[in-house]
Amino acid sequence: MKRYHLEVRVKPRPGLLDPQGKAVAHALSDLGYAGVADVRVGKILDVELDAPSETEARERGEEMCRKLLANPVTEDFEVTVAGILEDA
Amino acid sequence: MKRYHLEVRVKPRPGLLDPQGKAVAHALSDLGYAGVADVRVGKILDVELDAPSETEARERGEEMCRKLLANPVTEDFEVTVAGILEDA
Amino acid sequence: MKVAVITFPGSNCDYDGYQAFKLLDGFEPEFRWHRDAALGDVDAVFLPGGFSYGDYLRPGAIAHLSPVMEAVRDFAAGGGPVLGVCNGFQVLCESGLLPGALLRNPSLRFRSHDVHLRVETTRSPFTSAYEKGAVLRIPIAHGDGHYTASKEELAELEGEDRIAFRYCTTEGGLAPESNPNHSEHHIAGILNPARNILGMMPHPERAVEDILGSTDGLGLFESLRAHLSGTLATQTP
Amino acid sequence: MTDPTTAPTTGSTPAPATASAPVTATPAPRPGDPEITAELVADHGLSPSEYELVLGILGRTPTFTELGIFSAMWSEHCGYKNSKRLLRLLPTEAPWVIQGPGENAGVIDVGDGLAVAFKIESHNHPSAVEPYQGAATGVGGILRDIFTMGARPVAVLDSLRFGDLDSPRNRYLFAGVVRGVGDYGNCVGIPNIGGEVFFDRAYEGNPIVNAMAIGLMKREELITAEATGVGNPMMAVGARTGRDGIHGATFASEELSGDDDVSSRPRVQVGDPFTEKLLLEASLELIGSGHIVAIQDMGAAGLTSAASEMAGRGGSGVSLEMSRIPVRESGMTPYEILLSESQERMLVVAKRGREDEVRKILEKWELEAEPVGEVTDNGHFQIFENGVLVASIPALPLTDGCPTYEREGIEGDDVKVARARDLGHLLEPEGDLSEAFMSLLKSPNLASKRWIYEQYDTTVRTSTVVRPGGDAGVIRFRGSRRGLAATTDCNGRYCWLNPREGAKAAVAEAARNLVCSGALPTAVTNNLNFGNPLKPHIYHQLREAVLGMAEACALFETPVTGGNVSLFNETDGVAIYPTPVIGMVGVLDDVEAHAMTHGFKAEGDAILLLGENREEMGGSEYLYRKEGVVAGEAPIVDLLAERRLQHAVLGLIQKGVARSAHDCSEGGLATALAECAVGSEKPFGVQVRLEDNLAPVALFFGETQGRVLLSVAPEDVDRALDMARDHGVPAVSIGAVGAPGSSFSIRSPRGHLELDIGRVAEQYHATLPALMTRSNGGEPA
Ligand SMILES: Nc1ncnc2c1ncn2[C@@H]1O[C@H](COP(=O)(O)OP(=O)(O)O)[C@@H](O)[C@H]1O
Ligand SMILES: [Mg+2]
Repeated sequence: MKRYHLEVRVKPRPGLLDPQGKAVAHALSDLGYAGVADVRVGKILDVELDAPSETEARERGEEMCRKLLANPVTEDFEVTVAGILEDA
Repeated sequence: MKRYHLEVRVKPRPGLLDPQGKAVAHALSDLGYAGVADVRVGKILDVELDAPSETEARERGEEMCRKLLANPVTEDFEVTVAGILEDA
Repeated sequence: MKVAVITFPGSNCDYDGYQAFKLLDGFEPEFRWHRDAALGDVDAVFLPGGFSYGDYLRPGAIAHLSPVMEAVRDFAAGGGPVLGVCNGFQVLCESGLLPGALLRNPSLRFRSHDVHLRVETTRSPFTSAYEKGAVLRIPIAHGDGHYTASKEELAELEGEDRIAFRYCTTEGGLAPESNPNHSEHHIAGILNPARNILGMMPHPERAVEDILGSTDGLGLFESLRAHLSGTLATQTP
Repeated sequence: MTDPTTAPTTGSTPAPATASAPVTATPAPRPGDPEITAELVADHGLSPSEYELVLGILGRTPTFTELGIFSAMWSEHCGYKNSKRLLRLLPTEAPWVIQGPGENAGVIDVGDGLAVAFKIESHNHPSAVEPYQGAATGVGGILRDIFTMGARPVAVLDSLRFGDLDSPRNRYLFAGVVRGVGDYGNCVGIPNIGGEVFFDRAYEGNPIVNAMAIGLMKREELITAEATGVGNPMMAVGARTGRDGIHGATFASEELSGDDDVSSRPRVQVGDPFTEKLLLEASLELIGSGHIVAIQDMGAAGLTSAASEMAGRGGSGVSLEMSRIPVRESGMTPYEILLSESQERMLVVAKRGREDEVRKILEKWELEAEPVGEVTDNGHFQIFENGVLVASIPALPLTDGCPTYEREGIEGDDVKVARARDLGHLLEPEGDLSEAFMSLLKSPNLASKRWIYEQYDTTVRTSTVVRPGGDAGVIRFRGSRRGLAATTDCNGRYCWLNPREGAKAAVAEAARNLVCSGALPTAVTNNLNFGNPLKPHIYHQLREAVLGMAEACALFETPVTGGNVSLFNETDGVAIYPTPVIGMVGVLDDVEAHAMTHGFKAEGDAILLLGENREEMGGSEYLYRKEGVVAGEAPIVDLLAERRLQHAVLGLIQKGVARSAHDCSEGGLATALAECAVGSEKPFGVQVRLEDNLAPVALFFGETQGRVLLSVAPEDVDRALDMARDHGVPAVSIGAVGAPGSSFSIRSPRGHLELDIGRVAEQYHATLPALMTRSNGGEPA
C-alpha cells in the first residue's frame, strides 16, 4: 500500500451557464485586464488515498467521481496522480 | 499576441480548516472507500488570456491571483500554462 | 396517513415540514434519520429543505448517498408519493429520481423573498386541489435554484405535462424579472414520469398560515391528503 | 427538534483523563519554551503592574504557558479592563430578568412558562481581515452563546457599519460580510429578522460587524456554565482544535515553528455552519438528557476562557490534559491548544460516569466528545501535558482578578468645533425640494436594505411574523399567543457629536421600533464599539455613552442583560465613531392581533404624526450628503416625551386603531413617509400637508427624534388623536394615503415636494443594488 495524492478536477460542462466564471471575467476586465477572453470556474480536490498501485488509485478516484465528486449532468472530471506521498 | 489557456489552482492554505474537504472525506469513507486519508477542496479556473508571450501570460495570471482570484488571507495559488489556443 | 419527514445532517426545514403536515387533520408526520435503511409503514415521504451536509461539494450530492435514500427510491418505485422541497428537490435531482440539476443562482447570491408561482398542471397527487393557472405566493430561500436540463429532457417535461410550477408575475405572466434564478423554462417544480415525485424550490410549508403571510401552500398538502385518502380534492384557488 | 432513531456506536470507556497535582506543585517549564523576559511580557499585552499582580498570584515566575493564559484572560476582550467599572452603571435588574450579565447570554421571562436568551457580539477585527469568514464566525459564536444556555436559536440580527461605498475595498468588505452573515445563518437554519447598516467614512478601515442572536426555551430548560461536582469529567465536544486565531504575538514564532512555515500560518478562523448545526442539535439534546452539569462555547481565548470561567463561576478547580484534546494538526503545544480559537467547539462538564451516554449523543450527530479533564476541589486551573504539570493558576484571580481601570476622559477638541458649527445656511432653500429628496434617496443609508436581507433566509422555522424591512422583526412562539420583536439601533454620528445624547437616542429609537411593531420593550443587550480607551477623548465617549444608555434604559424599564465591548477600533490613530449598538427585545402578548408593520394599508386612510417637529439638522444624513461633514448639535432626546409617545403608540396598536406605524429616523419625515408608501406590494400615493412654519429642509429632512407616523381608518381619526393627547402626546392628522401609483406630495407653508411615487419607489429600491453592481475590486467566486 502506498499513499497517493490524486488531483481531481471537476469542471462545468462546456455550454453550461457558468455565472461564477462570467463574474470573474467581468471583475478582471474591471480591474483593467484587457486580454481576458473567457473564464470558467471548477473545483479541484486533493485526495490522499491509500492504494496498492497507481493505476488502482486512479481508478478508484474515477469511481469516486462517478459516484459523488462530479455531477454527470453538469460536470466533467479528470483524475491525475499528482504524487506518491509515502508508504501507508 | 497569442491566446493562452491558463489553469489557475486556488487551494485553502494548509492548516486552515477546510470544512468542505472534511465533509467529502467523511462521505467517501461512508461510501466504503477505506483508504481516503484526506481531502481538500479548492477552485480551478480556466482562464483564456491574450498575451504576447507565455511568460507574460503566466505573470499576468499570477498578478490576477494576487489581486482577485485568490484570497491572500486564506488561499494559495498556482498558475500553469495549460495550452496555447490560437493567435489572437 | 403517515408521512416520513427525512432528516439529513444539516436539514433545517424538517421541523417546518412536520408542523405543516400537523396542521392538516389526517396526517401523522414522523421523523426518519438519514441512516435509517427502512422507512417503515408510511404513506408519503417529505424531503425537507436545508443544507444537508452543509451543501458541501454540491447541494444534495452527499445526502443522496444516505442509506435512507435507498428506501425512498424503493418507496417511490412502488408508486408512493415523494415531495422534495428546496434541498429536497436538489437531493432528488442528484439521485436521478428527477431529471436535470440545480445550479448556482446566476446572481451568485442567495435569494430569499416571496415569489409567484403558476400552477401548470393539476394532474398530480400534489396539485389536484389547485386550479390550473392559479397564481400562488410562496417564499423561496436558496442559493442554488437555477434549474437546468438537457434539451430533450426539457422537451419531455413540457410534452408530458410534468412541469408543476413556473415562476411568474403577480398576474401569472412569464417575465425575466419574475424568474428569480433564471431557471430554464421558468421551472420552479417538476414531476417524474410516473407523477408521484415532485421536486420544487419554493417552500409551500412556509405558506400555510395567515400569520406567515400566505396560505397558498396549503393546496399541496390538501392535494396529497385527498390523493392518499382516495377522495377528490376540493378545489382551492 | 427531530427525534431521529439511530443505533449509535458505543465508544470505548475512557482511561482516567488527567493527573492531578497539589496546588503547591510548581509547573515545569517545557523544553523549547521561550524565557520569560520583560519584552515577552509586554508582547503579551501585560503592563508591568499587571505582571506584578501575576507574580503575586502565582508567588513565582509564570511558565510560558501560564503567561499565555494570563495574557488571554486579562486581555480587554476577556477581562473588560477598561470598561468593567463603567458597565456597573447600567441597570440590570427587573422582575422579568432571569439571567443578567455574566453568563453566555442574558435570559428574560416572556410569559407562558417561556424564556428568551439573547445577546450581541462583535467580530469587527476578524471581518476587517477576512470579511466573509469574520462575519460568518461572528454569527457562529453568538449562536453558540445562545444554545449553551439551553435555548434553541430562533432569530439573528446583524448590525453593520462600513466606510462609504464609493471605494471598492468597502464594497468588498460589505459584500463579503453580508455573504458571511447570510451563509452561516442560512445554513444553520436561523431566520434573520433585522439589523441595520450604516455607511460613513468614519468606519473606513474599521468595519463594524455585530451579530445578535435570540433563543427560546422553557424556563426550566435554562442551564448555566458553572463547573461543579468534584470528579466530574470535562469533555471537549465538536470540531477539532487547530492553530486558528491563536492569540498572537510574534515572539512565539520560533517556539511555534513546527512542521510548517510560520509566515504562512493562517490566523483566520474558518466557520463550518454544518458542524454548528449538528453541535446545536447535539447540545440541546445533551442539556435535555440530564447527563451534563454545564456547557460553554470555546470562544475568544478558546479552551482557556471556557475552562477557567466555568471553574471561576463554579468556585471549583479544573485540570486538563492536553494530550487528550482532539487536534487537527500535529505538534501543537499546550500554549497553542489553550489559546486556539478554532470554531464550533464546546466544553462540557458531564456527570461522572455518564461519559458514554454523552458520547452516544454526540456520535448520533456525527460529532466527537473526548474527556479532557475534570473538575477538582483545589480551586486551581491546572494544565498537564502527558501527565506533566505545565500550568497551575488559582482560577478565581485568573477570571475575576483582572485589574480594572478608570481612566481620564476629556472631550476632544475636534468635536467641540464640529458641534459649534453654524448650520443656518443649510436651511436656506425653500420652495420645491423634490429633487433634493430624490438625491437624498441615493444615500445607501436611507435607501432600501433589501439587497442585504434578501440574502438572508428570513422565513425558515415558519415563525417569522414580520420580516426585515420595517421597524423591528417579529417572531411568534409556537403553542403560545405571544411573540417577540427585536431590533438593533445606533447612530454613530449623533454619538460622536454627543455621546450621551447619542446613546439615549439609540435606546429610544430601539424602543420606538419595537413599539411600532406592537411590542412592549423588555430588555437590552449592547455592543460598545469604540476606539482606544487609553486616549482621554475616547474614554470620555465611552463613559458618556454608558451614562446615556444607563439613563435611558432605566427610564424605559429595559434592563441590560448582557453585551459585548469592542475597543481599539482605530486605523492610523483615527477612531471610528463611538458606536454603542443597542439590541432590544420586546414582548407581544398577542402576536396575531398586535404585530404591526410600517407599510400603508389602504387608500383613503388618514396619516397621523405623533410627536413634535423641530429645526434640527445636526448630524443628519442630509448634511453629510450635501457637505460631506458631520456637525452641529445631535438631535435632542426628551426621554419622558419618548415614553409618553411610546405608550400612546402601543395603546393605539393594541386597541386596533392603528393600521400601520412607523418610526421617523434617518432622512427625516419625508423618508419615513416614503417608506410607509412603498412598504406594501404596490406603492401608495401620499398627500400630506404640514402646518409647521419651519424651514422646509428641517421639516422634511431633519432628524428630530420622538416622532411616529401612523395610519388609521378615516372614521378613527378623532378617536386616535384623542387617545394620543390623553397620553400628553402632540398629535395631528397630516394627510391621507393616496391611490396606488399616484403622487407623493408633501406641502408646508414654506416648501413642498411632489414626485411620482413610482419614481420614488424605483430610486429607493435601486440605490443599493446600483452601488453594488460596480466592481468591488476583489470578491471572486
Ligand atoms: N444588515 C441588515 N440585516 C438585516 N436587516 C437589515 C439590515 N440592515 C437593514 N435591515 C432592515 O432594513 C430595514 C430598514 O433599516 P433601517 O433603515 O435601519 O430602519 P430603521 O431606521 O427604521 O431602524 C429594517 O427592517 C432593518 O431590519
Ligand atoms: Mg434604525
